[in-house]
Amino acid sequence: MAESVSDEVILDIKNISLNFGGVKALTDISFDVRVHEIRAIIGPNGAGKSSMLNCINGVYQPQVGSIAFRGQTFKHMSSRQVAEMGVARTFQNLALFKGMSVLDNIMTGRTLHMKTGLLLQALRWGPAEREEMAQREKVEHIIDFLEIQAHRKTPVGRLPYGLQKRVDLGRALAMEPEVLLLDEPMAGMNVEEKQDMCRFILDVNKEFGTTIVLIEHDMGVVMDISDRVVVLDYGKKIGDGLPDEVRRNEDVIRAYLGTSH
Amino acid sequence: MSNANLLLNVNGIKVIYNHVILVLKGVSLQVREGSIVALLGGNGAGKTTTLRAISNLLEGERGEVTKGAIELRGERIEKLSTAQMVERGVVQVMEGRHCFAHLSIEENLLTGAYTRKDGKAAVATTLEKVYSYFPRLKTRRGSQAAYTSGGEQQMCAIGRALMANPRMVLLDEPSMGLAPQIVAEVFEIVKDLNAREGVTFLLAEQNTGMALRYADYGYILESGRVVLDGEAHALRENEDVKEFYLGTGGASADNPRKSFKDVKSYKRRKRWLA
Amino acid sequence: ETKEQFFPLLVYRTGPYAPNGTPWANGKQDYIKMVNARDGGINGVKITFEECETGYATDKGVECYERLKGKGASLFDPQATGITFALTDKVIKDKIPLVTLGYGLAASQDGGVFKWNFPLMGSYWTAADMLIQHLAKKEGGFDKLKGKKIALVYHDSPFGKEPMPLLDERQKMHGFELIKIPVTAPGVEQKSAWLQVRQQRPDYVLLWGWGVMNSTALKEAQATGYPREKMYGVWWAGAEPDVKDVGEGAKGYNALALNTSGQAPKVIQDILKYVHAKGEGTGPKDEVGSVLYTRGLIIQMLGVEAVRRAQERFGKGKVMSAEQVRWGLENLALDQKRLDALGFSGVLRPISTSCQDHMGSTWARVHTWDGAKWNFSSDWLQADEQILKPMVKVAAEKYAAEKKLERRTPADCQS
Amino acid sequence: MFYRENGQFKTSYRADSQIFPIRQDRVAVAALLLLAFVGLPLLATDYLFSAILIPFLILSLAALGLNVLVGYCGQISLGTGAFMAVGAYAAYNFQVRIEGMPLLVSLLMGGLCATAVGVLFGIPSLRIKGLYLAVATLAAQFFCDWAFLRIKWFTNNSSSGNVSVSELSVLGLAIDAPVQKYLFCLSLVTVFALLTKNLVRGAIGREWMAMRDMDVAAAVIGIRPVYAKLSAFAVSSFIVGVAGALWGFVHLGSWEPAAFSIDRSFQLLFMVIIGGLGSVMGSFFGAAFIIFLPIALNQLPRLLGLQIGTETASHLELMVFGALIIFFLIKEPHGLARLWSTAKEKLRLWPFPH
Amino acid sequence: MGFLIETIFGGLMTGMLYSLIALGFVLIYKASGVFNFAQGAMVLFAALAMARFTEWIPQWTGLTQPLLVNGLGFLAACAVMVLVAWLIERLVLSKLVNQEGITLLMATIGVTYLMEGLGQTLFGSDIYKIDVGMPKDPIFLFEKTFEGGVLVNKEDLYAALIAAAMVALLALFFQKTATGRALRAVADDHQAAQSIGIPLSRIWVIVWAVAGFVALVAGVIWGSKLGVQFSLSLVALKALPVVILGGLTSVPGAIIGGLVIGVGEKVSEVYLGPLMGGGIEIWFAYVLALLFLLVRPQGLFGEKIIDRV
Ligand SMILES: Nc1ncnc2c1ncn2[C@@H]1O[C@H](COP(=O)(O)OP(=O)(O)OP(=O)(O)O)[C@@H](O)[C@H]1O
Ligand SMILES: Nc1ncnc2c1ncn2[C@@H]1O[C@H](COP(=O)(O)OP(=O)(O)OP(=O)(O)O)[C@@H](O)[C@H]1O
Ligand SMILES: [Mg+2]
Ligand SMILES: [Mg+2]
Repeated sequence: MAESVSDEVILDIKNISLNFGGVKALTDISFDVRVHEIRAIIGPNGAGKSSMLNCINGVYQPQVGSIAFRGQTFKHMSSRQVAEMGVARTFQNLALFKGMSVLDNIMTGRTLHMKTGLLLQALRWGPAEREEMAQREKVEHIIDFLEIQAHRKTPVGRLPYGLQKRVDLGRALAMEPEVLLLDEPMAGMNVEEKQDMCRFILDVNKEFGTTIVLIEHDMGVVMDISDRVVVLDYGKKIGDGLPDEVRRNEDVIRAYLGTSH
Repeated sequence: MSNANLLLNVNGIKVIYNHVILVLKGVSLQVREGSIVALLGGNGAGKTTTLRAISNLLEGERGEVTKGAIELRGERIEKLSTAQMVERGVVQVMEGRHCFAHLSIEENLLTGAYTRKDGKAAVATTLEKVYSYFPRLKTRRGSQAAYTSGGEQQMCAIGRALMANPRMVLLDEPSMGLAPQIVAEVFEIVKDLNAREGVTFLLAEQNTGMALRYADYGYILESGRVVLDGEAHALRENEDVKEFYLGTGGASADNPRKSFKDVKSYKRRKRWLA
Repeated sequence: ETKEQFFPLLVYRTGPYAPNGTPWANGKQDYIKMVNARDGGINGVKITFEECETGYATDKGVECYERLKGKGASLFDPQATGITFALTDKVIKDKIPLVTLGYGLAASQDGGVFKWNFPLMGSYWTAADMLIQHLAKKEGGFDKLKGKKIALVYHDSPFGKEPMPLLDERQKMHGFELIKIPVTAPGVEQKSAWLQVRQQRPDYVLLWGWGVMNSTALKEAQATGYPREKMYGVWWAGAEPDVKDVGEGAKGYNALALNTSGQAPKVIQDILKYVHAKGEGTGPKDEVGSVLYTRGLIIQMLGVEAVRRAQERFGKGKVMSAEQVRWGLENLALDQKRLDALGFSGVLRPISTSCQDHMGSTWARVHTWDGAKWNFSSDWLQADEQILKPMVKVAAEKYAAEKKLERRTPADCQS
Repeated sequence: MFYRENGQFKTSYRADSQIFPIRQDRVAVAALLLLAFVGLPLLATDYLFSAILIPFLILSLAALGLNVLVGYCGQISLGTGAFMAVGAYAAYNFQVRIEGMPLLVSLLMGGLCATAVGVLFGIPSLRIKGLYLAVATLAAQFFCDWAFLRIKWFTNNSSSGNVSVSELSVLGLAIDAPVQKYLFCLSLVTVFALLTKNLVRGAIGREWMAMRDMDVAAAVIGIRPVYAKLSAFAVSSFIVGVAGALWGFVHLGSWEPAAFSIDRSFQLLFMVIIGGLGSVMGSFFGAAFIIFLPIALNQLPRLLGLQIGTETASHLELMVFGALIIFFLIKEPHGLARLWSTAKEKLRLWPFPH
Repeated sequence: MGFLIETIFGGLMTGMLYSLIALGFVLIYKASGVFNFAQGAMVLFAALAMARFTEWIPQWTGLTQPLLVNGLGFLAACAVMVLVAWLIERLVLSKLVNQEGITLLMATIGVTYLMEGLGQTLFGSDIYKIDVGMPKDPIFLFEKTFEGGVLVNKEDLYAALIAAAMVALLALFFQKTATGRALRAVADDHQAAQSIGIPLSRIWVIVWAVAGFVALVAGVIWGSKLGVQFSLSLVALKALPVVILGGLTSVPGAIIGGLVIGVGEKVSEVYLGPLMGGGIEIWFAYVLALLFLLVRPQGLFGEKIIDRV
């Protein structure tokens, strides 16, 4: 996909530092994400990868640093504002709405697109009905795309882990985001399922032009599908570049890959 | 497989959740004392359910074994409680970590030794051993488990089970969320405990390559049935396994593995029974 | 075909008010059993009954009412102010009399508006009035009340608030200071109420409580050292369960009494003979004749007498409809002779009701706990009609206006 | 074999997102409504209406409102009684202070006042969660109890704090006889149940459930916690307020604050838990369980011809009731509604075991 | 001034008694994540048992020595409470492992009804007396300093001392020990606790038995103050703001919460009440708790509520 990646920066992260009491989760991290690229974040456990995503979408407020979205800088931002700007996200520890069906989970992703008021919704009449159906159609596309048609009405809690991850992705996709943050979307999948998941991610990237930030521990996946890779270790950035450069980086090998790779 | 040192014998079990959802449709498997057995299969195949059935954790999920038998060293165990299983040396590492959120990492680990009767000193030794396996845990020992990273929690869950000094460990997706280096280490630990202390392992794993490299024997589960089983090395050579679980199907010598990028279409796993 | 006069009995034998509700209910039931056993019913009409447990809760009370009214109920005695309020509207349509002896709405004394309510023998206004009179007597005249402090420690509910208009009126007349101290129902925590008593140091405390609130108040009074001799309860705060477990600590405490207690009266003897001796007593034998038990007897006796009175007009030996019983209640005339005949001599004063007066008697006495039993400590007191009448009239008119009711015509009074 | 959805293909999303997608269910519901609106009025006795069906309907409505808050939005409330009281007293004041106020308008205005109070006491929910939130709602409960007892204005200066209403009528039709009251309540409840069902299966319902299941994730998706939580408080207390007004106006006719005490709040909470959190149908099941069962248990000894005292009977009733609650929870922790749907699922598979 | 001190003192005493009941809630919540609605019913049950046993024992054995009778009655009531704990575990909790908190809460409501019915069937529903020889009359302190002195209720004082001792004992017992840790683990995640071999049933029997014991002590103290009858179960309601204010998981929190609420409600009622028509103490306690919670949503000493993605 490298050819279609422009040089335009969509997300510019500058000097982010984040502490929890004594724990320095992130120290002075800067990197950028370009429009339409697949940007991987890797690093050992506890390096601060998930925290980085949490900073980007407003769950954590970093003590130092700023994040610019399409050149617009912000420091404190509520999750809602970030969502409105077109950033969606999946979670490492599944954060699905357990009591709801697959369909409803994905429908929640359309919240920002739903406009009818409470009263009309209660009557479910006219515009409310039309809107609901229009959104439903969009969601059905996603369900088809992720091939979970059979589970539409199943409560997500009953699904096996791998499918739950897929629903999580579906919910994020439903937001029609410009930037999609994926936190270990392939954990707990076997190779074939990972292949499918990669296919989904690549398709999203290509068909919808979505920029993707991906955290993943499977080096095979990272090396194959990402355009550029950031490496974190103990909250510090220790590498940034094309997959092949990163793979050869001594620091990265020592801290993360180990010799077996 | 000879019956001589049979540790665990699962015989044709059926499991139903919520009185209506039939998940295991007659699963049988054997684990010999001192072996490492891998349980493979796609999402929703029933691996977790099988492990839950063995360690008797189904009740809390409103599931029940409706048919078949499970024997541990010849003793029927379906009626035992999980605590009694732990007393018999069988400990499960649950899928999805399940750390005690409000307890610190160290407290989590110490709780793992709840059933031990061999004194504080012995527990302390095991604790040190776990810390040496997972140095990262030592640095985070004082923080509440809920506020550690996913991988740290995974290490904590594995370490907690090891604290019980088990004879048999049921590992559910140990590699999930761990960095490659740590994954390798976890498997080394498994091998190490197995070789040196004779601990038996039954592991449900998605990282098929790793699992088959370390296991002696493997079972492949799909839709609640065992569809294939055999010695690990034999499975590694099986074409279907290669294609669907190892991702090396049709690979050639100079290109050992197909790139994830080059997968052009979604595949549906071959239905073994179809 | 047997003829049966049916009495539904709304009772509470469970919940926070059970210790007080139980003897009351037992009294009602035993009286019915006794009349059946001794007299063979009312002029040959057997009395039947069915109990329904309300737990003192209004919604359950309404459920009981709805369930039992269809069985040919003669009258209802809901045993609770809240249920009374809820039923007051319903009985108009259902045409069933509501007997609320010593409780209920004070204004319902006015039979001209409240056709179906019978607050026989007293309301909270008469009670409050008698207490103030008694205090004045103790002080040596109404003029001596000036500048005195009287605290009303009350159950924070319509029951506890009902006496206020009268006390306010009396306060204006005599210039004492009325301090109102609410106690949240059911009244198990009264520390702050009694702290306030200690802070204000009133000359008298009027206790308007029910159930556990009474004994708790006495214990708190003991704990804060407030003299029990200066405490005066309404007649619902003057029975055995209120003082029994306080024992010595309640010595000297006074309360109004609508009736006697003890096993001396003939009616009690009859009950022991015809009911308890046969092993058919409803409660324990030693509770027979206690204050609330006896009150239960009286309530039931008045109900039975109302039926008897109605039979005199509508046909002896017939089963009376609720409407006919209502007429009976409105035309009760129990003079001393009749009371003696019924075995109630000394238990209560004669009572006679009329279309305009549904109370029939406004007399009570004060009794005092000596640590083991209740002893009368005053003469008969009577509420002051001069004060009461206009107040009742105003309140009843207001009610009638709200409900768009017409005052009953003399013709209606005859029917 | 007759309960199948096989062969019922949905050709549109609209058809698929009906309230009852399975035809047999639709038929059953239609039959039920027919029975309720036509059958019962012909058959039932006054006792059944006044003592059982009317309270059942009104409390179902209140439970429905509470279910929106607790079941759908996950905010535990012990202040339902208070919101009912606000509805009742507000409606009362509209009724007595404004000449010629139509009953229906009074009831709805009562609901609106309850909404305002509900939202006010819902504000702490933005910061306080779970059982801790119960304190905020308990504060509402006890404050309202106190206010209606103490502030004379609310009770139109009634000296005892007791208020009453009479001569109800809607659009010129008197609501007087039990059967009229029943039909009036039934219509309101049906309409509210429908509207609520529409809400909970629509966008706002999903927002509520998302808040309930995982609030951080919900925020990341773009759901505003303030809006979601407070709208749940608003909708819930509106329904509860209307139910309260009905309870006062239609069922009791005359009431004091004790009619809406903390006991009522607990009772309603029990209903939604036993019936099924997050289920419209569950509210009805729960109300039925909590109202019918004690009455049935109470009648049981008599029906069996057993002679036991009222006291023993009520204690027995308590015990059996408690035991049954436990029994059903063990059978199905998610409430009667779930038990019902599991049963249907089984029926769907019948005669095959799975 | 003297009166203010007296009011505060009275508040502290009452608060201590609330703490005692709150403690029962905290114990069970801390050890199993169950909000035990039945705590009030347990108090009633225990007190009824104690009251009736002290009544029956002289009848059965002819013993009359009050200390002995009370002692035996107390032991018998203890035994009853252990039996109750065992039954609750067997019949209810063991069947509801790994269910959500709200389901368990509802189950304890079922237990409440059962115990209220059973207790009154077995022991009767009249008013009974517990007389453990608590002095009933007041003492006056600082009579020289303040006019009228500061009144202290001796019974309250003893009760508060007993409550404080209980609370201290339990705090010690549950802090830092292996059992304490296991209890907290169970509260966090039933299934995970099971998976590492913590025997839920044994733990629960122990905890419920201890909570039963606490209920008994509370029942004896409150019962000797109020008399033993149904209303006793309602005092549990007063402990609700206390536990929540103190933090559902904190034993010391139960004490501090009790004291804060006790003093808050007495002072507000006595000084603000008359201005507002009285009876404000109930809602005032809750508003007070609410204000604290706005600052600390997990209560004064409760464990931080974890929400993380
Ligand atoms: N508690 C439950 N209630 C109902 N169904 C369940 C429950 N747990 C699991 N299932 C169902 O059982 C089937 C097998 O699930 P299981 O978790 O055993 O699969 P798995 O092989 O471990 O999959 P994964 O690799 O994704 O973890 C799935 O279809 C799932 O939907
Ligand atoms: N809310 C929090 N409070 C305290 N510490 C936290 C919090 N969130 C994260 N941390 C700490 O910050 C560090 C980075 O955590 P993070 O979850 O970002 O790691 P990660 O790179 O995603 O690791 P993994 O690959 O294991 O998921 C960890 O040591 C973690 O314990
Ligand atoms: Mg992470
Ligand atoms: Mg699994």
